Amino acid sequence: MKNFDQSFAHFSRFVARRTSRRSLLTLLGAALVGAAGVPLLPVARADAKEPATGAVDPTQDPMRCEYWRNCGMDGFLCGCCGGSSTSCPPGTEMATTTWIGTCRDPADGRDYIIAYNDCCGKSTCNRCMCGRNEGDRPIYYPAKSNNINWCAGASTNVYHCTTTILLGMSEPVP
Amino acid sequence: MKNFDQSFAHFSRFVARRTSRRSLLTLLGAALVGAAGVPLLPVARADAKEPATGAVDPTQDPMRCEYWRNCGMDGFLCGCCGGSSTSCPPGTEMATTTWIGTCRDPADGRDYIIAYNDCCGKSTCNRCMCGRNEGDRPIYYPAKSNNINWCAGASTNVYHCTTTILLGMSEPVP
Amino acid sequence: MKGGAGFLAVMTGACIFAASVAGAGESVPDLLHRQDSVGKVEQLAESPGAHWVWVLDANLSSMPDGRAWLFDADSGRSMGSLNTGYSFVAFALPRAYHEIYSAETYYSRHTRGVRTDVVSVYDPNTLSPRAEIALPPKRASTIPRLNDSALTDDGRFMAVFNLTPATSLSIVDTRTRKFVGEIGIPGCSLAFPAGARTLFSLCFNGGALVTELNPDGSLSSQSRVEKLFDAEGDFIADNGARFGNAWLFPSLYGNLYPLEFTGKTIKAGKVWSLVTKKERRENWRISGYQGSAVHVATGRLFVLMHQGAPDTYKDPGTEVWVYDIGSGKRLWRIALEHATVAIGVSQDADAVLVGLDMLSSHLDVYTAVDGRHLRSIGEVGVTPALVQFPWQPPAAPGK
Amino acid sequence: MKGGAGFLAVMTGACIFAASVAGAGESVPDLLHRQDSVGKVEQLAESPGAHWVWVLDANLSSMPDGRAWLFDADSGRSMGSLNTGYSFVAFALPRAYHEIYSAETYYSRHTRGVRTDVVSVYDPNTLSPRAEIALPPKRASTIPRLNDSALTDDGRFMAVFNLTPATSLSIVDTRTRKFVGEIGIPGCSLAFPAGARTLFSLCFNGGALVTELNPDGSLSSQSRVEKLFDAEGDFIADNGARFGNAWLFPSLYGNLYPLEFTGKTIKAGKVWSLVTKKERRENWRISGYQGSAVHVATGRLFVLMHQGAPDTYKDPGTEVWVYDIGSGKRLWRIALEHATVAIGVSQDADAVLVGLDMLSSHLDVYTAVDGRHLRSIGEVGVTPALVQFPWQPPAAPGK
Repeated sequence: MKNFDQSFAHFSRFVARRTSRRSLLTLLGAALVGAAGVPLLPVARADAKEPATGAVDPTQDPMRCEYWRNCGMDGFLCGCCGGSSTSCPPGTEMATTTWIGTCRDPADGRDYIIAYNDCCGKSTCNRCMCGRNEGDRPIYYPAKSNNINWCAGASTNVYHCTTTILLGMSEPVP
Repeated sequence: MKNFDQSFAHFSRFVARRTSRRSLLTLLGAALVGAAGVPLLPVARADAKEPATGAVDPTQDPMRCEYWRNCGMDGFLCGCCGGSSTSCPPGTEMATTTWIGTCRDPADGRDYIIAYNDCCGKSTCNRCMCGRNEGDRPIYYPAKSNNINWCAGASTNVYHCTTTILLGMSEPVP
Repeated sequence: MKGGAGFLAVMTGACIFAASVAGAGESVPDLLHRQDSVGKVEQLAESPGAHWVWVLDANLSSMPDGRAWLFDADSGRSMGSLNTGYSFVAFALPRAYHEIYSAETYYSRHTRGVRTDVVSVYDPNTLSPRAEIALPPKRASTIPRLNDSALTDDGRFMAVFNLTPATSLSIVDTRTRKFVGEIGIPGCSLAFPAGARTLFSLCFNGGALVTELNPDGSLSSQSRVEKLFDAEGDFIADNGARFGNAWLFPSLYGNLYPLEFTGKTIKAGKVWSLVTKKERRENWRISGYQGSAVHVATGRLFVLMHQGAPDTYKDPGTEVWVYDIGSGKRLWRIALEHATVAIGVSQDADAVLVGLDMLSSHLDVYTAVDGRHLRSIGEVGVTPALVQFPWQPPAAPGK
Repeated sequence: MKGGAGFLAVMTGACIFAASVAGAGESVPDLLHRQDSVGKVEQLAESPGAHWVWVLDANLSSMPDGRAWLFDADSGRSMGSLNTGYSFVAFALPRAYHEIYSAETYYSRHTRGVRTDVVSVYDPNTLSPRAEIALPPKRASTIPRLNDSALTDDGRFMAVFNLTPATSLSIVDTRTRKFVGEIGIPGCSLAFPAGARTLFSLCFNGGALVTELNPDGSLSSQSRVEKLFDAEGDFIADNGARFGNAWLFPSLYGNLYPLEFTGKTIKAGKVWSLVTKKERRENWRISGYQGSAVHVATGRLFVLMHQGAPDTYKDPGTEVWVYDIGSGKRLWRIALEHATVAIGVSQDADAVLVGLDMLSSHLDVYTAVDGRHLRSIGEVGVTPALVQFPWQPPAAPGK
């Protein structure tokens, strides 16, 4: 409980380490105005089976806060809640609106766009709290703010945990 | 939080230090079968203003777990929740059914019957947890069991905190 | 980014390809090579693993938000959770585990307003509600005890213990999804399955009340059996372990009381001691909220123990003592990793013993055969107090 | 004691006299000498104390169970609590404190089922619900910020910030107890009172959107004001402190941005620095969820500070720096007892400063005049994040 409580010191939704890549966000924002429904891409699904602990480099272990995709994470890792870093736990629903960060994968040195889709519909997971508070902006700047429960975009706003969905490669920094 | 969590190690409703005085309980039980409503006695009301901390003997400080009336306490002291040792916090309701213990007041060396009336209708107070687990019996012996939420006898079974109502002097031990 | 509401949210998925192309500098195949789908939700395997275990959390600091967590004791991973309302206690799990039954209480304003009691029926694969059966708003609110509810051995009828403070059982037909009726059990509490449509409740006077249901779940008959145990002196725990046609209850002073049910009634089996005279003098004591478990196939009883005065009989345990039920012989003692309020044993041949520390929120996993500590799983709830293994072996022939 | 349901419960009160007499061995007068009444429930004084303070707890580990605790900062005693549903943020408190308004979200099954958003109207003396006003189920779920809701200066209309993720305000008439309507605030968020029936919201582009209501609460007019602050560089906090006809917002790099409202619009006041160049180099930084407060009568501004990189601008504060608003001069620095996420100042002449430590759940009380630590109150919630003083002095003449 002590660790758990301390983790709340940084509980402040949706942080991103590098937020200088605004042009893509702008583009996405512009492209998606008015979009609705749950778009599902017919691409390869991420493996839901993840190691409980990694003896490997922590930046490559999806169960750890240090995982490279978690650069913009602020919440409970779904991999510790019955889901995985890319899937929601049974009985929850993945929010379709989200805050997006750009994270560098040390394995290939490239930057990727990560969407921090919340899983919604069950009470807070309370396991594997992971907060990185870099690049955060106040609530009045929602696209960059880690203070919002993005289950607002789901059919329920009950927040459970957060995934790290790799959307694609980021463009180079201008 | 640490102290709070540890307090739950002994969270197990309604203990009593001395439960050998069964004859009076039996009498009360027999006398009150079928009683209903909220009986209010026109006797002196207890003072709701209590010291936040006692420099005095802790057995005489209603804000402390060591208070003599708390010998059968297992719950949150209402004096820490907006009430007092004999009154419920604003907006709650005092349960009319209760587990009863017999406590000795060191000040006069006499034994008194204490009713541990729960205050009901708001979520757990979570302040001043006080558990004394002596004389407890399993659930199948409710009159002596500290494992029951006695808000069962109120209009809501939402448990908030527990008072120590002095009902009167106990008869001598047979 | 220059106005309007669109900047607020990014719909993930559909448009990323166009966006990525616009990003330039990388080829499309590269981009597609690493890309996740959006909206994936896990489901569990059709059949539970033998070492899956539910951890039941009444959440005593925020009782409207009860939860249960499913863990795989082998990998240490969480499989998912259920939210179970105010003053949650435990599930009733059918042997086939095709459904999960949960007696729950809700308030329309979480801590006030209209109270609604239900049996929620959950899908064990999707961990979603499948049905809801209305109950009279009377279910007992107690410190968690597994037998606040029970399924009859035929798997069809669920009994929910009520305390208003008058005691009764609400009977629910899990097949028709209907509340059948309420059966008074005056002077008695809890519900222990004891036959196809028979349950018994423990009574304050040391007896038991046997309740038999008709095939439609209505009351067929009730009978009281007196003097099964001493409710005043060497009283038995209000939690025990099932072994065939008996429930085994450890007692305050370290004896084991088997309550055996045959046909429509119940009788006291031979009482035997869990402790030596020396151990009794040394105050070795029963422990916890769920202080015993049986591994049925090997006929072994696991009892949670610690040293302390009689009044500490619910304090956390420090050891598990293992017995051969047939001979009453103690086989070995297991030292526990954490102060343990609940133990459980899986029913497979390669069984695990689990112990739950409510204080530090740990689930400890041991081999049942030699008590070797395998792993500890952390963050298993706010005030987790009970465990339930969903997997059960097929019923033995002739049962 | 020998059967029946009567043994289960003891009705306290009415029959104790007979029982006591039966007890014998003591005279009746002795018995009556010490006896409490049953059923007493406290009420609070008609008017709040100047040092009463609400601690608002979103209960982030069990969000359906939000709470608020009222403390007397002088005695350190709790006065009572309110239960405030899922994802609670803060109250809207009228100057007269004749009622408490609370925007709340409920689910029929606590974490699932039908969502209901309401403004609960509480009686500040009995801490009981007095009325409930239905809202569209859209209210924002955010990390607590006081201005997720607001009352207009005339005390009549409450604005509730919605985020779906499109942003809007739900307007509620507290007098008629009716939801008046929803007003879009695209690109902008939160609600700050700025006149009798005027509110403004902060916008992502560094501007503000001013919303003026008609006397019936419907939308009268909206206007955008651009370039009030730099939303990208030296951005202002999303929490500020009211001082007369201005809201004061500290910024990332330690400047103070006054947003002044006059009539129907808003303008940027003179920006001044909270830190010296040396302090800025030493990374002295704004802090917390509620990082500033004003003592109106003396014109003093209290700002929560700590040392850290820009990204730590919401980390807990270690000091409070006190300024004279008129001159912009720093008067003194106060070292805090605990890591503090929220500060507040009472509005009386003998004012207290309070600081809230979410982690260890402490409310620390200091004198506002010299920052002397008076006391620390423990166990003030699960994840308490904001404070509100209910007492306000009468409005100044001419306002």
